[in-house]
Parts: sequence; C-alpha cells; structure tokens
Amino acid sequence: MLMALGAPLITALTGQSPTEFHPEAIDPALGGLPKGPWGGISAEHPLGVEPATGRDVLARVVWGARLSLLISLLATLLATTIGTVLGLVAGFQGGWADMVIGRLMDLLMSFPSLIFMIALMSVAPDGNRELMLVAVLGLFGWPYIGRIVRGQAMALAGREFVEAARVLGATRRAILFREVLPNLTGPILVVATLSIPGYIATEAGLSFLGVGVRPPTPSWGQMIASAVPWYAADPVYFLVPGLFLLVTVLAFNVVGDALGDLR
Amino acid sequence: MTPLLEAEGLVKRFPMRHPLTRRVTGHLTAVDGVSLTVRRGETLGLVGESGCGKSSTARLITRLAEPTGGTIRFDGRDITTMGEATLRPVRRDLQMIFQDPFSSLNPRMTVEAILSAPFRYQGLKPEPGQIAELLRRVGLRPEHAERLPHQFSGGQAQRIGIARALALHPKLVVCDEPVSALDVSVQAQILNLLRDLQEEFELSYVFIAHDLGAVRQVCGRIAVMYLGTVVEIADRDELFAHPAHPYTAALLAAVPIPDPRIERARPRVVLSGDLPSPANPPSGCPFRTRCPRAAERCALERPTLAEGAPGHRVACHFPLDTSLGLSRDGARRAGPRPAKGAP
Amino acid sequence: MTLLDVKDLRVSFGETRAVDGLSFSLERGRVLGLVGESGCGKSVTSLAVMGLLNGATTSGEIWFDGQELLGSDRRAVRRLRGDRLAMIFQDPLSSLNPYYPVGFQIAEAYRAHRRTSRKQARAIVVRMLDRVGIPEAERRARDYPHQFSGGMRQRVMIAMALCLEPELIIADEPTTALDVTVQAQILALLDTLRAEYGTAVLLITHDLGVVAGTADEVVVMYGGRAVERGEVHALFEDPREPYTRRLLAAVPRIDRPVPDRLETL
Amino acid sequence: GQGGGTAAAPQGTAGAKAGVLHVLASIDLEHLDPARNYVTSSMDVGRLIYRTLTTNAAAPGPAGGEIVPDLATDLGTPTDGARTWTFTLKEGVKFEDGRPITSKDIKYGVERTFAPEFPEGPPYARMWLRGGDTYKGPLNGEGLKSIETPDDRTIVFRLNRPVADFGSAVSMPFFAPVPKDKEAGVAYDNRPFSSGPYKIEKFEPKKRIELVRNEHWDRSTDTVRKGLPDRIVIDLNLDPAVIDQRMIAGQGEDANAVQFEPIGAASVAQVLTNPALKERLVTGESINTRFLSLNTSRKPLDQVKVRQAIAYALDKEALRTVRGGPIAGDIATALLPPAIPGHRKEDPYPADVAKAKALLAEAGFASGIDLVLDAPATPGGKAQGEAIQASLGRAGIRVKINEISSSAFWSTVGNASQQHDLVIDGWTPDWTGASTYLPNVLDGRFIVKQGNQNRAHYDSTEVNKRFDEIAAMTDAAAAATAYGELATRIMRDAPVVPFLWDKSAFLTGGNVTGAYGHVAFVGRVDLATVGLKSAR
Amino acid sequence: MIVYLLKRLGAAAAILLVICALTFTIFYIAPDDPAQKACGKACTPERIEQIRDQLGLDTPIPEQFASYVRGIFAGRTYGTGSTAVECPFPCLGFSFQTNVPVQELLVSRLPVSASIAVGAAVLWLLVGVGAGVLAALRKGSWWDRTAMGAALGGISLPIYLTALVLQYLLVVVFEVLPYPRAVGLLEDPAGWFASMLMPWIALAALYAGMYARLTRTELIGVLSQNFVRTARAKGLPERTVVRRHALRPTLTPIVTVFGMDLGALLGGALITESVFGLPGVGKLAADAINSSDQPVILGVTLFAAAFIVFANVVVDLLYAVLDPRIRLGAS
Ligand SMILES: Nc1ncnc2c1ncn2[C@@H]1O[C@H](COP(=O)(O)OP(=O)(O)OP(=O)(O)O)[C@@H](O)[C@H]1O
Ligand SMILES: Nc1ncnc2c1ncn2[C@@H]1O[C@H](COP(=O)(O)OP(=O)(O)OP(=O)(O)O)[C@@H](O)[C@H]1O
Ligand SMILES: [Mg+2]
Ligand SMILES: [Mg+2]
Ligand code: NI
Repeated sequence: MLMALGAPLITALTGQSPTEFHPEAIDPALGGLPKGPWGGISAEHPLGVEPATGRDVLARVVWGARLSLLISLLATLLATTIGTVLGLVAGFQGGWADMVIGRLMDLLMSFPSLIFMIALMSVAPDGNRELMLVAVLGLFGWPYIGRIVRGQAMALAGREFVEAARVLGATRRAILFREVLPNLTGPILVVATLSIPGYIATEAGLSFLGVGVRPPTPSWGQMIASAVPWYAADPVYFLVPGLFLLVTVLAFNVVGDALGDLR
Repeated sequence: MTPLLEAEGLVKRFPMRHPLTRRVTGHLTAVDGVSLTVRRGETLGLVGESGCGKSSTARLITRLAEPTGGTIRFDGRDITTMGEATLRPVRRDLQMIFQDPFSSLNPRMTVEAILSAPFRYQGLKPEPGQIAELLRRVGLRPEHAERLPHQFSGGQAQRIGIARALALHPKLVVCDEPVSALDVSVQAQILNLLRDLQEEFELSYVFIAHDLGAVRQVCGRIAVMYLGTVVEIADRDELFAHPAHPYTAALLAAVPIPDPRIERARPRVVLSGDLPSPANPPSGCPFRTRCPRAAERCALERPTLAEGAPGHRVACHFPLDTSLGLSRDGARRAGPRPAKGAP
Repeated sequence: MTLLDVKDLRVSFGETRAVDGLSFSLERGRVLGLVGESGCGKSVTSLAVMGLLNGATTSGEIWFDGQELLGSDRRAVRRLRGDRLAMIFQDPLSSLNPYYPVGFQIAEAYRAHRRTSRKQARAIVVRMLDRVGIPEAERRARDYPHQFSGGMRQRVMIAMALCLEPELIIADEPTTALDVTVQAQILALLDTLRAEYGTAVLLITHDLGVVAGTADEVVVMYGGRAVERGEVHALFEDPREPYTRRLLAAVPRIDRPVPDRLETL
Repeated sequence: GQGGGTAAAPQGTAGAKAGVLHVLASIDLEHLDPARNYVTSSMDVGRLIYRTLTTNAAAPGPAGGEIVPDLATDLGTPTDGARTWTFTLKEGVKFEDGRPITSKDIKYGVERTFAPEFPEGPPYARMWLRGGDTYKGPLNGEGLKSIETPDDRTIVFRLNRPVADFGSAVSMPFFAPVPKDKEAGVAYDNRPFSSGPYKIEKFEPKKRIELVRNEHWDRSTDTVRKGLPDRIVIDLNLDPAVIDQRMIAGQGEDANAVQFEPIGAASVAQVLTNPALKERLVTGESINTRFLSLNTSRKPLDQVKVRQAIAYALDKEALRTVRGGPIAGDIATALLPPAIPGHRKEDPYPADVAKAKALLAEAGFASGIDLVLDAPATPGGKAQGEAIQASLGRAGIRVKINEISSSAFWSTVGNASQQHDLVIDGWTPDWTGASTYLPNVLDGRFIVKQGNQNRAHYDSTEVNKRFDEIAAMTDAAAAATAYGELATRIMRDAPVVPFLWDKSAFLTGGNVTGAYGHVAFVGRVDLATVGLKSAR
Repeated sequence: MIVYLLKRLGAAAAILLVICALTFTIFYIAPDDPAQKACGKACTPERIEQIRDQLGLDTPIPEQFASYVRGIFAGRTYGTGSTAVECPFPCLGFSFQTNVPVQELLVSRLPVSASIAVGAAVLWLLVGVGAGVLAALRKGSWWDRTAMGAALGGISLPIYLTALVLQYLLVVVFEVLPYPRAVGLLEDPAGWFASMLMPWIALAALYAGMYARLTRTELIGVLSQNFVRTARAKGLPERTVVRRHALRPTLTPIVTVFGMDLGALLGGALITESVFGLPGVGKLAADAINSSDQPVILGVTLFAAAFIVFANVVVDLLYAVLDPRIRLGAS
C-alpha cells in the first residue's frame, strides 16, 4: 500500500522511469536477455531490468502496484456499496424486493464471470480501461457481498431490537441505517477486505490474458504475462511481480482473516 | 370511560412454505379470533403454552404485524389500518417490553443512545438529566449510560428495556414474557419493578407469560390461550379459585409447587398427547384432542367465549365450575389420564 | 450404598472457576436434585461426572460405584458412559443429530455397549420407544428428530438413556425447554421408569418446584459450591441458609395469597 | 546473419520413409481450401495436400524462390505476347481416390476462386483472366470461358493483358485441382481433396490436424516433395513459449517434432548459449519486409518532413530486439529486401534523433506531435508498439497505442474510417519479385475504403505512372532494376518506414532431418521435405 | 418434488435465456462489426456483406436472438444456397473462422477440461478436506496453525503463478515431468497423468486452501453442537463420534459448495489451460477471445453458464437429499 502511494517517490529516488528503454542493459544478440546474472540486478536497477527493452523492473512494479491497488480498491468500494445497499434492502424488506434482487444476484453469479469479463473487455469500446475494469469487477463482485449482507440483515431483522425501534416509531430508513447497518459494519469490513485480494488477482488475471489496462501503463498482471515466455531464460523477471502479487494478496487475506477473528 | 385497548376478533395467519421449494403448503393460524379489552390502569395477563399465539397477539396489538382480520381500537381510535406515519404519535402511548433482554437492545448502541432513541424517533429531544432520571427509576446508575448492552447482566439489561419503553410515558405497555429469560431471583426484582412503575406512571399492562405464578403476581385479569384462541378469561382470583376450562385446570395442576409435602400430595394431572399444530387444528373445540371431558359435541361445534359468572368467560361446552353449571371437581374425576403407552 | 460420590470437585476454564469445591453423594435408586441459578455450575458438574468436559482443568474425586473416574483412563470412562451412566440434556432438539433417524440413534447407543445384530437392536429400539409412550413406535423409529414435537424428542432422549438400563441417569434440566403440561408428562414418565429400573437420578434444575416434587435429596448450589444440602422435606421446610430461604421466597407461588412484593436477594 | 545454424543446405541427410512427424504450431491454420489459402502458414501445409501447376523449388535460401514445374510438365508456354498461357499436365498424377487429375479439375479449381464465398484468395485471376471481372464462380453451374481444356492434359488460360510471370502465378494454391463432385462450398475448407503426398485424416480446427500418406501420390511425378513420414501431426494454437521449451527439452515424441513458427525472443539466449541446441537450430530466409505505415491522409503526416522525422527517429534496433534480436532478421534500410531482385544497398534514414527533432521543428512542430498507433493486441504487437512509442518519444512524438484484436487487425486497418496515424505493417510478395509487393502497398489507385492494403494512403501520380510502365516490361531483369530505382524514389517521400527484413530461426527435434527454412513461407520449415532419421 | 424440479429447471432456463440475451446483445451492439471480425484478413466489402447475410445481421437483434435460441433446440442453417452451412441440434452458433459448429468445438475440448477439473477436484477434496478435518480435531495445535497458514497462502496464490513456478521447477529445472500436452486418458494413461499433474496441483492449491479453511470452521462448529455431546455421552468411541456424527453434517455444506465450484470450474479453467497450453474449453474461450470469434465466445459463455446453473440445481437437490430436515419438510 505504502509502495503504491510512494510510487512517484521511489521512481524519483532511483531515477528510473517505468517506460524508458535501456538498450545498454540488455544483450540483443541473445534475444534481449538482461546483461548480468539475476535478471540484470544492479545498483542502478535493484530488481533488474525487463528483457528485450531494458526497462527498470522496480519502477514498473511500483507503478504497477499503484494501478493494481487503485483498481482493486475502487472495485471493492463499488462492489461493497452496491452489495451493502441492495443486500440490506433485500434482506430487510423481504418479499418483492428480495425476490428481484435475489434473482439479479443469482443471474450475475451464474455468469462464467471470468470468461464474460474478458469477452466484455475485449469488445468494450476504447475508453478509460481502468474505469471499465473497476466497473466490470464491481458489477460481478457485488452479489457475493450482497448475499452475505442480505443474510446478516435477515438475521438482524428478526432481532428484537429492530422490533423495539419499530415500536418506538422509527422509520424504515432509520431502522436500516441507524439500527441495522452499524451492526453490519464488522462483517462488511471483513468481506470487503477479503474481496480485495480477489480483485487484485482478477485484475492481474485479466491483464494477464491481455484485456486489462493498455500499455505502456504497467500493471502486475501485464508484467507477469509478458514474463511468461521468459520464465525459463530469466526467472527473476517473472518472480519479482509474481511475488509482489502473492505478498500483497496474502497480506490482504491475512488482514481480512484477522478482522474476521476479531469479531 | 372507554377501555384503553379493545381488540375484536383478531386473526393472524402465516403462509407456510416448503423449506426447499418455498411453495406455500398451507396456512398456520397463529391467532384465531382473539378479542381482548384492557381497561385503564389494569394489567391483563395472557398465559398459555409455547406456540399458542401470545407473542403474535402482542405483535398485532402493537401493530408490529399486520392482522389478517379483526380490529384494534386504542385509546378510542381505530389503529387497525393506520399507516406508519399516522401511527407514529400513537406509538408514544403504546410501548412494548421484550423477552430477550439482550436481543432487544442494539449491541452497537450505548445505553445513552438506546434511551434517547424513543425521543429521536418521535422527533423530540430528551431534556438534560432525563436519561439519568430514567436509569435511576429502573434501579440503574447514571454512569451506566456510557456502557454497551453486553456489559450488563440479564436483569440489568431488562431494566434498560423497561426504561426505554417508559421514556415517553406511555399509557399501555405490552410485556411479552419480560421475565422468562431470567433467574427466579432476578425475575422477582423485575416483577416488583413493573408493579412499582405501574403505580407511579398510571400504566396499563398486557403481561404475557407462560409462568402462571408470575402472571398471578402482577395481573388483575387473566386470559388463557390455547392454540390461537382465548379459552378462558376471568379476574385473577376467580380464575385460580374456580378454573372453568379443563385446560386451565390442567395448567394449574401442572405448575409445580416448591413444597414437597403439598406437591407430592397433589394428584397429578397429566394431559395425554401433544399440542396440535396450529397449521392443522382439530375441528370444533381446539382442546378436545387432549381434553379429559371431550364429548362428541366438542368435535362438531366450536365453543364460543360465554360469560358464566360475572366477568368470567369461558369457551367450553362442558365447563368445570359449578357456578357455571357443572361440578367443580370435574377435572379430578375425569383425570388424570395417563399418557398413552405409559403404565 | 453410595453409587456416586463427588468429593471437592473443582473445575476451571482458564481464570473462571465454574465449580469450586463441590461435594455430594448419591445412593442407588435415589434422586438427587441439584438446584441453583443460572451459571452456578450445574451443567459443568454434570459434564465432569460424565467425563465430557473439554478444555477445562479439573481436580477432586468422582467415585462411581467404587471406581474413581477423574483419574481413570479415558477408555474406561467411555465404556461406562451410556452403559451404566446415562445423560439427558436440556434441549432435546439440538441434542439429537438431525441427520439420522431417531431409531438409529437409540440403536447406536445400545450397540456401542452390547454386541447384537441390527435386527435385535431394532427390536429393542421399538420396545423402548413404546415404553416412553411414543405411539406407532415401529414407524416413528424411522422418523427424524425434526419430525417430533418437543415432548416427544425428550421421550426419545429418555429412551436412549434408558435402553441399557443404566445405574445412574444425569438429567440436566430435562424439562426446562418444555411447557408445564408437557413437563408434567415427562416428569411422570421419568418417575415411573426410574422406579421400575431402580435407577438413581441426578436431577439438575433451577425450578424448585420440580425438585420438591421429584427429589429425595437436594443440593443447593451457588457460585460453584454447595451452599446447602439435605433431605428434601427438611430442606424445604426448614432451610438453614439465608440464600436458600431467599431463593424459595422469590418464587411466586400459586398456592399462597399474592404477596404485595416478592422477596429479592 | 549472425543467427547460427545452417542456412546453406538442408539439415542432415536422407530420411526414412516412415514415422510420425510432429509439427508444433502456435497459430491456427486459416484456410486449407485452395481457393482461400493465401497465408504462408496455410500454404506451407497446403503444399502437402495439393499440387499446383508449378511450385517453388525445395531449396534453402533464395534458391527456394525459383519456380519449378509441378503438375505441369514445364513452366507454361506463353503465346500472343504473353496473353495466352498453355500448360500440359504430367502423366500419372492422381487424386487420393486414385482417379487421374485432369485439366478440368484445374479449371474447376480456378473457377471456384471467383465465387464470392471464397474471397480470401489473391486477386490475380479476377484481374487477368478474360471475363473475370463479371464471372461469379461455378457454384451456380456456370463456367469461365477464358480457361480452355482441349483435352484432359492441356489447359489454356486467356488473359486480358500480357503477364510475364504467369508461370509463377500458377504456383499459388488456387491453381490446385478440385474435382467438381467434391465441391462442398465453405465446408470444403475442412477437408480439401488430396492430390499431394498426404491426405487429411482428422482436422480439429485450432487444435490439431492429422495427415496420413496418400497412397495414390506417385513419387516419380513429383520432383519437389519427398513424402517421407507416414503421418504428419500438426498441433495448433499451442503457447509459443511452451513450444520453445518443449523443443529445447526435446523429450520423447518431441524429438520427432519441428517448430512451425520462429523461436521467441525469450528462448534465443538458451539456444545460442548451448551448442547442442544450436545444432538443432535452423534458420530460414524470407522475402518479408516489416515497415511502419504512415497514414499520409492524416495531418500532420501529410507533411513529408514529419514523415522523414519519424523515419530518422524510429529505433529499428529496439524494434528488432523486442522481436528477438539479430536472429529475427536484418535491420531494413530500404523497401526491397536483399533476396528480391532489384534490391539496392542504401540507408536514406539512419537513426538520428537530433535530425528528427530538427525536421519536426522545421515543419512547425517544435513542441512535438501526438499520434495514434494501430497495433495488434498480441504480446508481440504490444512489445513493438511500446518500442515505437519509446523511440519516437525521444523526438517529441507522443504515441498512443490503439490495440486491435488480432483477428480484426487487418480488416480494421484496411478500413479507411477506422485506421489511425501509424500502422505496424509489412508485406510478403507472392513470389520472389517486387511485382506483387510495391504496387500492392504503394499504388495510389488501389486505395479502397475497405480491405485497403495501401495503408500509407500514398498516392503519387508520378509513381503510379511508373508502376504501369514497369508492369508492361517483358524483360524480367530490366523490370527488377526499375523497381529498385522506384523504391529509392518512393522512400524519399517516406510513406512507410521499413525496419526489419525477417529471418526465421526454429528448432527441430533430434531425430528430424531435411529441415530448412523456405523463403516462400517466410522462412518456415518446408514441410514437404522433412523426414525422420529413424522411424521410432 | 417433481414439480419443484421442473420449476427449478424452468428458472434455470430463464436465467440462461437472460444470460444468453445479455451476452448476445453485448457482442452484437459492440462497436466492432461482428461480420468484419468473422471476415478475417483478406476482407472485401462483398465478403462482409455476405457474412452479414449469413449471420442474419441485417435483421433486427431480437429476431437474430430468436433464431439463435431456436437453433439451440432445432438446429439451424446459416445462409442460403451454396454458402449454406448446417449447424445441427443443439446449435450454439457457427464459428465462421473455423467453419465448425460451436458445439462440436466444445465437445472436442470437453475431455481435456473435464480431466483437469475432475482430477483437480479430487486432489483438492482429499488435501483440503483432510487438512481441514485434522486441523479442526487438533484445534490450536502446531499442525492446525501450519495447515491454516498454508491454506491462506494457497488461497492467495494466483493460478498462473503456481502454474509457472511448478512448470519451471518440475519441468525446466528438475525435469521430472514432461511438458503438459493433450493426451487422452485411454490412449496413454501414464502420459495423461504426467500431463495433468501440474494443472491439477495448480488449480488444487487454491481450492484446497479454501476447503481446508471451510472444513475446519464447519467441523469446529459441528463439534461444539449438542448432538455431538450426546454421541459422546452414549459412550461411542471418538472415531465414531467424529466420523458419523460430526463429519456428516460438516460435509453437507462442503458438498454443496463443491458442486458450485465444480460448475464454475469449467468456465474458470481458462488460465490453467492457457498457461499449460492444454486445448480445453477454457483455452477455446481464450483463443476465441483473442481472435474475436464471437460465436465461440457466446457459445462457451452459454455453455459455462449452463454448467454453473445446472450445478446449482444439482446442489440444491443434493442439499435436500443430504439434509433430512429439508428433504422431509418441517414438522
Ligand atoms: N413470522 C411467522 N411466520 C410463520 N409462523 C409464525 C410466525 N410467527 C409465529 N409463527 C407461528 O405462530 C404460532 C404462534 O406463535 P407465537 O410466537 O405467537 O407463540 P407464543 O405463544 O408467543 O409462543 P412462545 O411461548 O414460544 O413465545 C407458532 O406456531 C409459531 O410457530
Ligand atoms: N466451555 C466453557 N468455557 C468457559 N466457561 C464455561 C464453559 N462452560 C461453562 N462455563 C462457565 O462456567 C460457569 C458454570 O456454567 P454452567 O453451564 O455449569 O452453569 P449452569 O448452572 O448449568 O447454568 P444454566 O442454568 O444457565 O444452565 C458459567 O459461568 C459459565 O460461563
Ligand atoms: Mg412468544
Ligand atoms: Mg446448564
Ligand atoms: Ni371442550
């Protein structure tokens, strides 16, 4: 997280831009293999350089972190907001609203989402890819949060303190947002935290499959995808973004897990 | 003076759904034509076994559930079909205390917030010191206002629930098993408190319990429910002295008395069979399947609540009380009938 | 002859002391009532006797028919369990496994200790169900717990506990979840069967009325220890401890005039 | 080139007439129907299944560009000033069911290419054959009169203009025989009837094609194909990196495999640093030129100085590096590659960022310009796009990459309304010579709204006129020289910036022999001659 | 029950219809002309026109959709005359890029995907449920903490990372496994196993982690249930208590989750198959997306959705079969 925010700073410090080519750091005769062992790790390029272009891996990884995290956080925000509101309404209101929202969730969860997301992204008009990724991830992500919120809201709706509020003359809105929602912040926070790594991985997966953000903006998924052919010749190039991704996802999972245990 | 609450022929029916298919497989009649009146300043008790519709009746009276049929008049106004907005001012006078002291308090709110909620939801503001006064009234200390519900014992939590119900000085408080979840000693405190408050605030109660002892302690009049209907209603002492309905008699006989000599000397009244399902009630008199006096007529004709002695009404074709036309010890003669299969 | 002898039982869960030096004994064929308010350690005591406590530190002695249970190896205690020592729990629904027919669950208890064929076990199941007053026992044995009413489930639990004719039954609030009329049915049933089999009963309840009607002796618990114990008539007529006295006074009784206020502790 | 391996002679010696040859391809075969087979990969496979009147010689290097007789006894006899061409079929040539191949089958095969259902083939028949402009194919029962079959072994083509290299043109797959009774419309694509050494046993598109020996192919009638293995199994759409690694490992069946596409940049280092692998590396030459097309119809690319600035700024070395470095080919300095007659050694725009900046400033764009590059949405396309982006960026030319799904790439950039400023482009002539290259991509009169190939939208009256003059020449050598001069002339306008003359380097399994890269198939292995050392 | 089943299938069909309609619309109102994409490299205006005609792109979208749906049940013929192509029942579309009806492509790819999915599922069930059960039984122990840590790690592993690291280590460095390739189980069982091992592990790593955690939580929950206490009170050996009384209720939610995961897996095998270059349904989808072969994308999406929806129906029924409370209805 820090790394993402500090991306401009880190690149300023190392003096490397994520898009600048460094032909001197690679050997064209060997297909552009970085010069030197361990993927061309040197004082100048602490995590080595990208084969074939010589771009600085550290700079790309930190800029990629910025993008990956931004997209997944926004997607989480979007999915959580939609999921919470619709889940609350469905779980609390029941009846007709529950049926419509429930069906919608069923529908979205029946989509082979990865295939569909890829297909959608591949036909989507050329616009702001980042926003589109957020929208698509959010669209297919909210039912999972919505379902949990709905269940919790349903359980809470049967609790006597909700009845008590009604007897006191509280409006439906007041009950939903003053009485029920505060009791859901815990689970919502946990689910949201646990869904972030999913979005990071999915974003990376989409970029990995070539329908993510546009070059030259680096993203982890893209870096890993372009490292795939090199995994035998230059494993470091593949491992660096891979490990960053793994560690980040793991970190969010651990935090979410700990939050879940706290409750 | 008009009664404070008049409920006429209340009916509540729930659709029953198959757990998997969600298809409506039938209807469950939780409340089946209940009529009650609560006079100003009195406490009406509602007793009966689990599932007989006590809570459902309470929820109908407080308009937490929509009645399937019947009317409710409160303080001279028909509130049966009032919308939420018009109902809101009425709610100030019509409050409720719940069974589970913890479940009825929002675990995320401090006592302060819980006790100011009645004001807030009515568009009012508590006066300074009012909340502390409320706490004091129910036997808690002002510094408790900062705490969260889980930091209290069950009895204390129930006191908070009571304070909340009383915050706006209601006229009627519906208490749905307010002491069932509590230990005897705590139960006694709460029962005492309710009585004290009644005097102080000129309250009327509808007091629901399955424990006849507790009901007897606080109620002036008692209605006995069975399978969604009121089978007997009378003044407290009359009911305990001269139960007219065989069910009431069985209920009284089944209450264990904490005195070995008395308890062991009492003949045991053991009703046979189980409570029928409200989804599939027996024809005619709902109690006839377990009734030691049941006759042919009971299966054909549903008895209506008829007044025998003044103020004592019973729904039975063959009531027990002599003053109501039959021998008093009828229950003893007919029962005990051992449970089927038992030696 | 003493069947169960508990001496200075102490159970703690980490810092909390659930049972704190409890002693009592129970003769063959007698009923001991263990009363007290919520949280005073009644259930923990019963579980300790059954050897079913997990994650608790236990000390003291529990003698069952001349055998010390706390020090014995788990296998030996397990063999006693269900066979000579049976238990009935408070909530019969959650105490029965929803996934198996009740007949199977009773047969399982039987077959855990007696080598019999399935068929024989089934015959015993049907007989037991019939004994506890379940009509159409043959057919009902194939039903699942959720298809029974609360009282019926408790009868199933009793059948399960009695099928091996144990010497001691521990009944932990067997009627608390039931209505008074059903409670009366169950208590009557327990009483008849107990008399017939000569089983000793450790009856745990918070309802003084139930104790008064059923027990031979009473132990009153408070805060994990026994505050008073004695023969049932003596204890109710002349409680020595103020706690017992207050407890008795706090119960609203239907056989006495209505007091203005109830006594509180 | 520095690539290593053996370019001069086919690898190894005689192969066994047995065994199963595996081909590992990372691409799909677009069309096998001879009427629609117009990409080099499919043509390479097509050469196994059907024979044409003439065909390319089976030889490494430029020698492969030589056209030799195949079904015909010679390269055809031109009469009427090269307006009438007569071919005679060899004796004993047969289809897979044993029936003899007749001139009518060839005529029918050519007629099919006129059907609008099969538009993928080259336009030559439509352009040259008399009546071809109105003919709509044989599917409705009509024949084309300008193809005559006086007897079963003679076929006469009557053209509407003199075509000096018609004998080369008939080496294209659409001069392959198709029996009329085997017509299956578009479905013929999945199971073309064999006249070559192999027939299709099983074809699962995008997955695998399995060829087995055609017993009726007579080795003695075919001087080009060897027909060594009993079976050829081509696995399609594999991951390129996986193919490389499998070929490097060379375990089990992979010893009997050849790689269909050049090895990827990522594998180059592994191969070149390992002598045992270098042994198995084969390089092939090609006549493919890769260039960047500058859309002269859009501002500011309509200004020659801006285009020249781009030509100076483009870092061809970086572009080559992302394609694999020297092994991927030689840096292109001119339009015509060395293998094409008329090639001139020249470098009008050596890399010079300062000069590029100066030219931009002269044109009034001192603060730089913004351009959009159309690139295919493939890893390679992306890498090249980034290289172009980075190198032009040094001169203040800011490039935005527009990725286009690879299948729609050519139809999108061929659509004038969807094309942007720069296109990653390239061209392989249909046979060795500039006549099917320069006019195709730079003749302004061929600019069309859709399916456009002149993606520079370059339209110079002077150049167009010169194209016509050269086309009328009957002396091949003079025409070649003229094309060379014209290429130099065109490059002064810089409508395109050539950056790479492709070469291809691929790995063969340890048990494979006779493999070499064929110039007609962009340096891909000539499948017709590969065999196994021993049949295991 | 039969009525319910029919109703459920009806609802499933409705969901599929909506998915189909949505997917269909998205592809056909996309900015790129489907005809242009189907047309390929050498595209002429006439050819585009012809494809438009064949695909029926000139008719209004609802009509196109209707004929698509009709084709699923009755098969259909694309185009007319000599260019007509037959797409027999159940026609999920026709791939003009490959000249093959989509359902044929699917059928030819299914064995590979099924091999991967089933093998991985077996692996993750064995490992995940096994580890979860042990962790629950030894809650708080060294083993519990290690297994749960590993499970969290497994969940966090992106499939392509696992896949490539496995391939690098097992194939490139240590050469213990061959490169995965599509080998039929019946043709060459040993080769099939060797090829499938890495995809199995890669997929199973993720799910095993999830199942280990799920199993542990569920089993701990069940072990604290009163009926487990009852079983112990009967004097049953601990093994029987766990196996019969605790595991059975634990497995019910796991089986249902498993059904859904398996349903979604065929659609999600995309990355595994792409990384290992195995020609399964996922690879088919990836390739189709790369080459914009819209009929194939549509067909695969629909097929995968059908699988998920069908799996959900099966799961619901299974739940009912497994849980007598649902099977027999409430009392
Ligand atoms: N929301 C509901 N949906 C369906 N059935 C209901 C609902 N609420 C109550 N019931 C049923 O209606 C009947 C009466 O319930 P009610 O809660 O009024 O009984 P009660 O007398 O308060 O019982 P208890 O003493 O257990 O609180 C019961 O059979 C119950 O199962
Ligand atoms: N597993 C446990 N872990 C920690 N504390 C426990 C555990 N079981 C019981 N206790 C504590 O031990 C004390 C005695 O509990 P126990 O269940 O024996 O009470 P009880 O007398 O049976 O009460 P009740 O009438 O509510 O059933 C309580 O304070 C309880 O919180
Ligand atoms: Mg109730
Ligand atoms: Mg207890
Ligand atoms: Ni009656």
